[in-house]
Amino acid sequence: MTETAKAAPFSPDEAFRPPRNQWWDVWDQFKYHRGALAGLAVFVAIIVFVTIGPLIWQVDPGAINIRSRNQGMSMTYPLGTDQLGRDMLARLMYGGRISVAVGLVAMFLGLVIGTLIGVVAGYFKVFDSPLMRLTDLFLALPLLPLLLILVALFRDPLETMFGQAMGVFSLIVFAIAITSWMQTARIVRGDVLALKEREFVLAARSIGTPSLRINTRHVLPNVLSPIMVSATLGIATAIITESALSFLGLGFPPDFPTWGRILYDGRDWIEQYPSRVVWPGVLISLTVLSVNYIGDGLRDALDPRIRGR
Amino acid sequence: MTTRTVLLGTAAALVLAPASAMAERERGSSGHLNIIYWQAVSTMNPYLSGGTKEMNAASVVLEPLARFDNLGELTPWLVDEIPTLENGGVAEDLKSITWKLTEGLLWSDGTPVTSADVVFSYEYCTHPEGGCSYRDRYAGIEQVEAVDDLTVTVHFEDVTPNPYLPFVGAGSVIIQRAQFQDCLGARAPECTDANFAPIGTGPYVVSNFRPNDVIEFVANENYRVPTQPYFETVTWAGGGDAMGAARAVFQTGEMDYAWNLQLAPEVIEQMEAGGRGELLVDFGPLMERIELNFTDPSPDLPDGERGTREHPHPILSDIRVREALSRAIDRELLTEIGFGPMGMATCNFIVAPPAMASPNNDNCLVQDIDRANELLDEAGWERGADGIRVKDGQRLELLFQTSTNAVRQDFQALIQADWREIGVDTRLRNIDAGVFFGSDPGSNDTYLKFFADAQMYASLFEGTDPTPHLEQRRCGREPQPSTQWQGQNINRYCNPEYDELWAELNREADPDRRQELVIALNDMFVQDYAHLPLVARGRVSAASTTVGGIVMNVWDSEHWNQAEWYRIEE
Amino acid sequence: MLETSEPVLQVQGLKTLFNTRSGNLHAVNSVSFNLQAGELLGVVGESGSGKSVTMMSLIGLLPTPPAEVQAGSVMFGGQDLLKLSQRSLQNLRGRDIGFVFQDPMTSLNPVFTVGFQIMEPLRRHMGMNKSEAQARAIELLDLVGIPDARRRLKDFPHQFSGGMRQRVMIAIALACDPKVLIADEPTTALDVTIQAQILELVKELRQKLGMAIIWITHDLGVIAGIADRVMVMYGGQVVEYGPVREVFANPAHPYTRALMTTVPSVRGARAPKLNVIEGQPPILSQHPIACPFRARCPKAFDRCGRENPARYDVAPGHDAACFWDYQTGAPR
Amino acid sequence: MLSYTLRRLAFAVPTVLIISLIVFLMLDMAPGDPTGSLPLTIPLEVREQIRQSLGLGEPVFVRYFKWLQMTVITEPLHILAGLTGWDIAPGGPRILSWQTRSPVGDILVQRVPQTLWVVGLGYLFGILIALPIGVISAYRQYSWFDQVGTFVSMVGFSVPTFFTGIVFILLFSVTLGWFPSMYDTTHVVRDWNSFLFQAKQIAMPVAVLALYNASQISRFMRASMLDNLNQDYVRTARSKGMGEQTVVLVHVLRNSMIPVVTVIAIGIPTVFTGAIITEQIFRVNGLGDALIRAIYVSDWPMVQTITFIFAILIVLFNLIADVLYGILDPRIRYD
Repeated sequence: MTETAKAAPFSPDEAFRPPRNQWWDVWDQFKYHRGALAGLAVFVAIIVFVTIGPLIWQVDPGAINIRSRNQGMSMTYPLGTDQLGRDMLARLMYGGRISVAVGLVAMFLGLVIGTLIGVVAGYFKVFDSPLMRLTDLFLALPLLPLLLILVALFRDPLETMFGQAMGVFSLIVFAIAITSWMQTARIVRGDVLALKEREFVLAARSIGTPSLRINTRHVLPNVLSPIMVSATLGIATAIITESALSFLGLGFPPDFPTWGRILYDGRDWIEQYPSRVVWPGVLISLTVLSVNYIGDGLRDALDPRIRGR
Repeated sequence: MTTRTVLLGTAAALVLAPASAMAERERGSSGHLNIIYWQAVSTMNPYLSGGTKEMNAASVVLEPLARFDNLGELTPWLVDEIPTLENGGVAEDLKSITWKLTEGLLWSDGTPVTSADVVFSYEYCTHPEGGCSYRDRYAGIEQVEAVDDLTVTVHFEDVTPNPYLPFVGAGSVIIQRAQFQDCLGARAPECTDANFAPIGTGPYVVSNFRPNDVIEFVANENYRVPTQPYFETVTWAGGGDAMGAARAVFQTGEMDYAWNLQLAPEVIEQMEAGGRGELLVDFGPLMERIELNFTDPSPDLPDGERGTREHPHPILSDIRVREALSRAIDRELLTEIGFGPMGMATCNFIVAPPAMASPNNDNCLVQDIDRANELLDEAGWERGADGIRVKDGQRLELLFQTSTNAVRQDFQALIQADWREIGVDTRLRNIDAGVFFGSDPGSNDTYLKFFADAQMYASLFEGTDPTPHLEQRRCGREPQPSTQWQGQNINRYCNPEYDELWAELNREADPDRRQELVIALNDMFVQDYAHLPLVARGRVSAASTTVGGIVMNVWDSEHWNQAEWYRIEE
Repeated sequence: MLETSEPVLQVQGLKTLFNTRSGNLHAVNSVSFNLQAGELLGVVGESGSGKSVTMMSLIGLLPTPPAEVQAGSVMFGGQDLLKLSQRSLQNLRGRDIGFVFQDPMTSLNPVFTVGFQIMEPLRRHMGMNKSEAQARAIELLDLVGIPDARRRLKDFPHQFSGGMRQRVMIAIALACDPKVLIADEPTTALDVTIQAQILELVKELRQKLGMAIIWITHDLGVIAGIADRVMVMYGGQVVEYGPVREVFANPAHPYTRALMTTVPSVRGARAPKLNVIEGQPPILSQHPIACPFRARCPKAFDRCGRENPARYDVAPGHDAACFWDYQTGAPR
Repeated sequence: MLSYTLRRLAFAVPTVLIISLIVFLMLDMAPGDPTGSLPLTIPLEVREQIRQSLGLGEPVFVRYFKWLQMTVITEPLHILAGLTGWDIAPGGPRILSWQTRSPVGDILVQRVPQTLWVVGLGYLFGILIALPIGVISAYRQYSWFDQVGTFVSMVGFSVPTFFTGIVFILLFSVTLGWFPSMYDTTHVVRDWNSFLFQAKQIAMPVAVLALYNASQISRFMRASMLDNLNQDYVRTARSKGMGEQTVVLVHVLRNSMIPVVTVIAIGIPTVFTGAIITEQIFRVNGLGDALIRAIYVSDWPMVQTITFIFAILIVLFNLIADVLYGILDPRIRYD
C-alpha cells in the first residue's frame, strides 16, 4: 500500500521515468480514473454550490413567506418552497454548508485522533495493547445514546461558548469523530508496525533520531496514502451519519436545515411535492458518491503497483 | 342459568338504538379488525404506564365503573346508574360516594365481578411502592369499602365536590383481584403475564401480546352484551411512523384504524380525498400555548435564585409587554399551517368542555400589530437602529424554547417573525422532548425549570373537570429549588385574587356556579397575559370507510365503544 | 555444445508493446535469437532492458492488455507459439517449458502446501492420479536437494527458507521434464552462498536432465560461470549476442564493454573504482528509430540519432548492433 | 491455536466488563427521564413515585452490579429456560424495561426472529451477490462490467438507506401495490402461500439492506482480488500451465477470501443489532427498532442491555475473525 513498496515486474516504465515529485505521479494516475475525475468535478461543484451559491442567490433561507408556501419550481423559487414559504434553493445551499462542513470537520477530527492513536500504538510497544483495547471499546459503543448524552452534558457550556449554531455543530461533529476514528487507527497501526521494521526507520533510529522526529519525518509520510483514503471515506460516512441522525430526529434540530433534516422534514410531503425529498436526497447521495469515487481514484493512484497502467 | 337470563335482559336494555336496528349483526360477525398505533403499546396495564396509547389499548379489556361519553357526559359502564346527590349515591356532606355494580357481570375467565375487585383496584394503585400512574385519581381517599358483593363506597378525607375521579374514565380501571393479588407494590412489574394479558370485563381478551410491537385480541365470550363485539378478532399493530400509519389506512387499506396522526394538514387532507378512509377529529382540553416567565432566568443569578420569584422578570413583568407579545401573534395562521382542520385558534386557558370555555377573549384571534406596537411604545420600549426595541440600554430580546418537533419549530419561526415585526428579537432554542418534559431536577433544560423567557408546549387535563388544572396556577405551586423544581405553575404566576376564586371553586358543588367560576378564573388568567394560548388541538385518528360504529371520544379512550364497531358490507 | 543440433527455440523479430495511458511502450523490439537443445543461454542487461518481458512474451505470460505481442515468430517444436490458442499454450507451459522466477518468497502460493503446488502440473499435464503425483513430487524434491521430502510435502511455503523455496520452484519447473527451462534471475533475491548452491544445482541438473536453459541475470559473473552463449539486451533490443568466451574476449558493443567494467573482476584484479554507466536508461515510449544507447554512449555520433543500428556479424556466431566497429575504433 | 483462542477469550472478559461499566455509567448520566414521555396530566408527585419504583433511588454502583448480575446470569438462564423448557430459571428480580415493566430478555427473544429474517437475509443476500461481482470486477478490471459494477456499488453505499427505503415504499407499496408497507410480526410461515406472503413482506427491507451490504462487500472482494491478481504466485500458477479458471478460482480466490471472510465475520454483530433505520422505515419490529424506541423514551435498562449484547457480539466476532484468519491463512501462527 505504501509508495516504497516494491515495483511490480510488469511496470517497465517505472524505471525509465525521470524522478519527480511523487504527487505528480499520483495526479497522473488519478486523472485517468474517469470516475474519480467526475467525482472530483461533482464534489467541487457541490462545494461551489454551498459556498459561492449563497453569494449569487442572495435569499435568506429563514425568510418566511406564507403567501407562497409549498410552491413548485418557478423563476422566483427555482426549487420551490417549503411549508412556510422558505426558499428551498437557499435552504439547500445553507443546509449543504452544514452537511459538508460536518463531513469535513468530523473527518478531519476523526483522522487526527485515529492517526495519533494508530501511530502511537504501532510505534511504541507499551501503548499498543491498551490503545488497541481502547479501539475495540469504542467500536462497541453505540453512537446514538452517546450523542444524546453528549448533547445533554455539553450543550449548555458549548452554546454559551460558541452560540447555539456552533454549539450543536461542534457537538455533532465531535460525536461523529469520536465514534469513527477506529478504522483509521487500526489501519495506521498496522502500517506503522510494518514500517518500523523497515531499513530506513531502523537506520534513523540507529543514529539516534528522536522518536517524535522519526514519526514525523519517516513514519507519517509513509502512512499518508491509507490516511488519504480513510479521509475520503470519513467524509462520506460523516455526511451519511449526520443525515441519518437528523433523519432519526436526533441530529440537528428542525430550525437547522441540513440536508438530512430537510429530507426528514420533506418525507411526509413526498407524494405532493416529491422534490422536497428528491433534492436533498440527491444532494446527499451525489456528495457521498463523488467523495467515494474520489477515494477510489486516490486508492488506485496511491497504489504504486497499479500506477501507470 | 339464572345469571345468564338476567344478563341477557340487562344487555338488551343497554344496546343502543343503531345496534338494535341492525338486529342481524352478531358477536364476531364482522370478522377481523386491523388497528395501527405508530407508537406501539408497551403494556396492557394502564396503571403501570400512564401513556395514552396504553390506556387506549387497555380500554377494550379493562373497564372503569363509569366512562365519559363523546359529549363528556358521565355514562354508567359497569354500574346501572351514576350515583348523584339526587339519587342518594353521593352523600349530603360530599364526603362519600356509593357505586352499585351491575348484577351478573363476569370477568372474561367466567368468574363474577365483585366489590372486592373494586377495592383491590384501589389498593393496587395506591400501594406506596407501586409507582401507579393514576395514583392521583385516588388521592384524598380515606377508605374504599365493600359494603356487599356488589356495592362499594368511597370515603373521602375531605369535602369532595367532584367525587367522579376514582374508578371513572379509561385510566382508573377495575382489575381482577384473583389475577393481581400477588402483584402489589414493588412486585407489580414481576407479574408480566398479568400485565400483558389482564383479565377484564371489556369486549376483548388478549390472545397474544408483544410489547412495543403487536397485540392480538379475540372477542370476550363472557362479554355482557351477547351480540357484541362485532369484530371477532383484532390485530393492534405498533411501530413505524405517523405517515406510514396514515398511508396504511388512506392508501393501501392495510389498516382499518390509525391513531394520533399528527401530520401536515395538507398532506392528510389530500390523503383523505382518496376516499378510502376518513379523518376523525374532536376537540378536548389539549391546548398549545406559550408560557411567559414571570421570573428572571438569567444565568448570571446564583443557583437557587435563578428562575425564582425573588427576581421578577426584567421585561415580562410588565403586562403591556405580555399583551403586545400576544397581540402580535397570528393565531389563525399558526393553526392553518400547523394543524389545519385538526386545530382551532384559541385565546382561552380552559378550551373544553364547550360549556366551560370562556366566550370573553376572542379579541386576540386577530393579529393586531398596531396595538402591539402602541403597547410597547407606552411601556417605554423605543425602536433602536436595527429595529429592535431598547429601554434603559436593554434590548428587547427573548429566549424562546420548546421541545424538538417539526410543527413547534415552524411555530417558533413564525412567531419569531411576528415578534420581529414589533421590534422584539427572539432567540430560538429547542430541546429533545425526553429531556424537556422530564422532571429530572439535575437538568437545566426541563420545562419545569423554565430557564428561558418564553416556552411553548401543549397541556391538558383528564376528564371534564378543570379544577385541578386551574389549581396549578396558584401561588406557591411554582417549581422552585425548595420543591426540587417540582410544581405545575410553570410561569410562576401569583395572584391572590385568583387563589381566592379557586378556593371557592374547590368548595362549590353546584354545576352552574362551578361553570361561572371556571370561566372567571380562565378570564383572569388569560387577561393577565400570563400565558398565551395559541391553538386548541384536536385528537386525530383515521378510520377506514369500511368500518362503522366508530364514535370519536376525547374525554375517554377513543376505543370506548369498540364493541359496537362493525364492518360495513359492500 | 555449440551448434550441434536443430535449435529447440527460434525467436524471430519479436516485438512487444505495452499500451499505457502515456502512450505505447516499446518493451521488446525485434528480438531474435536461437536456443539450441541442451545449451544454456545467458541473457544480461540492466533492470528494464526487456529481458523478462521477452521471455514472458514467448509463452504468453504477459497480461494482455496492457501488453501486446505485435510481431515476430517463436518456433518451438514445429509450431509458432505466438499463433497458438491460450488453451494450447497452457498445455505447453509447465510441460514443455518450465519457468523459475526471481523472488522465491512471493512466487509460491502461501495458502497451499508445497506438495499441492508441485503436484498441480503433474496432474494437469501428465494425467497422474494423486498417489502417482505424490510419488513424483517426492522424487522431485529429492532431486533438488530438499531433505526429508515426504514430510515436507505437507508444509506450507513460509515454512521453507528462501533457498529452499527456490529449490521448490525449480522442482515445480522441472516436474514434467520440460525441454526448456527459463530461469528469470533465479538467484538475485538470494544471499551469496545460497546463490552458489542454486547455481551448482542447476549445473548438476543440466548434466542430469539435458534440457536447454535460458538464464536471465544482470550479473555477468554468473554468466561467465555457467553459460554457453550470452545475449546482451539494452532498451528492449539485443545489442550483442554470441558465445560466452567470444563475447567476453571481444565485446563489440559499447554497452557490453561498459557492463564489463562495472563488474568486479572475476579473476580478482580489482578495478581501481567501481564503474557506473553514466546517464539514464532510455525512455521506451519513443518509437525505436534511433539507437537506444546513444544518450549514454561515449562513442555516439550523429547517425546514432537518426537510425537504429541493425545487428552485424562480428565473428561467426557473434553479432552486435552498433554503427561503430570495435576493432577499428571507427564507424563502420 | 487453542491456547491463543483461550487467551483471547480470557482477555475479552475484562474488555466486555469495562465496556459494560462505561455504557452503564454513560447512560446513567444521561439527562433523559423515563417519566418524560408520559402525558403531562400525570402529576409530578406521581412521577417521582414512578421513578422510585423503577429503582432509580439506589446508588449507581449498587444498580450497576445488580444489573450486571442480572444481564450475565439471570436473563440468559431465563432465555435458555424459555427456549428449552428446562427448569433452570433462577428466582429473583430480572432486568425490567421501564416502558413495558417486563423483563428485557423476553422482549429481546421476541425481537430476534424479525431481525434475523430481515437483516440477516439482507446480509446473506448481500454476500451472495457481492462475491461473484467482486471477483468478476477485479478479474476484468476497468472493463464495462467492472465500471458498471463499481458504479452500482458506489451508488449502493452512497445513497442512504433512508432515502432508498422511502423511494421503495412509494414505488412498490403505494404506487404499484406489490408489497405491504408494514411488516406483520405475527405472521407464521405454514405453507406455500404464507411463505409467499413472508417473502413479499420482507422483500423491500431485504432488498434495501442487500443492496447496501453487497455494495460494501463487493468493494472489499474486488480490492482483495486485485491485490492478489498481481501477486507473483499467480504468474507461477500460469507458468505451470494451469487454466485461467484454476488460477482465478483456486489460487487467487482462496487468498482473496481471507480478508473478506474476516470482514464478513466482523460485520455479523450489526445483523443482530439490526439496521435501525431500515427497521424503522419498514416497520419491522426487530432489535434495532427496540433500541431506537428505547432511546426515544429513555428506557435505559433496555438500551444498556442491547448495547451490552452488541458489545459482547463485537468482541466475540472480532475474536472469531482473528481465529478464522489464523485458520485460513497458514502463514499466521498464534503462539
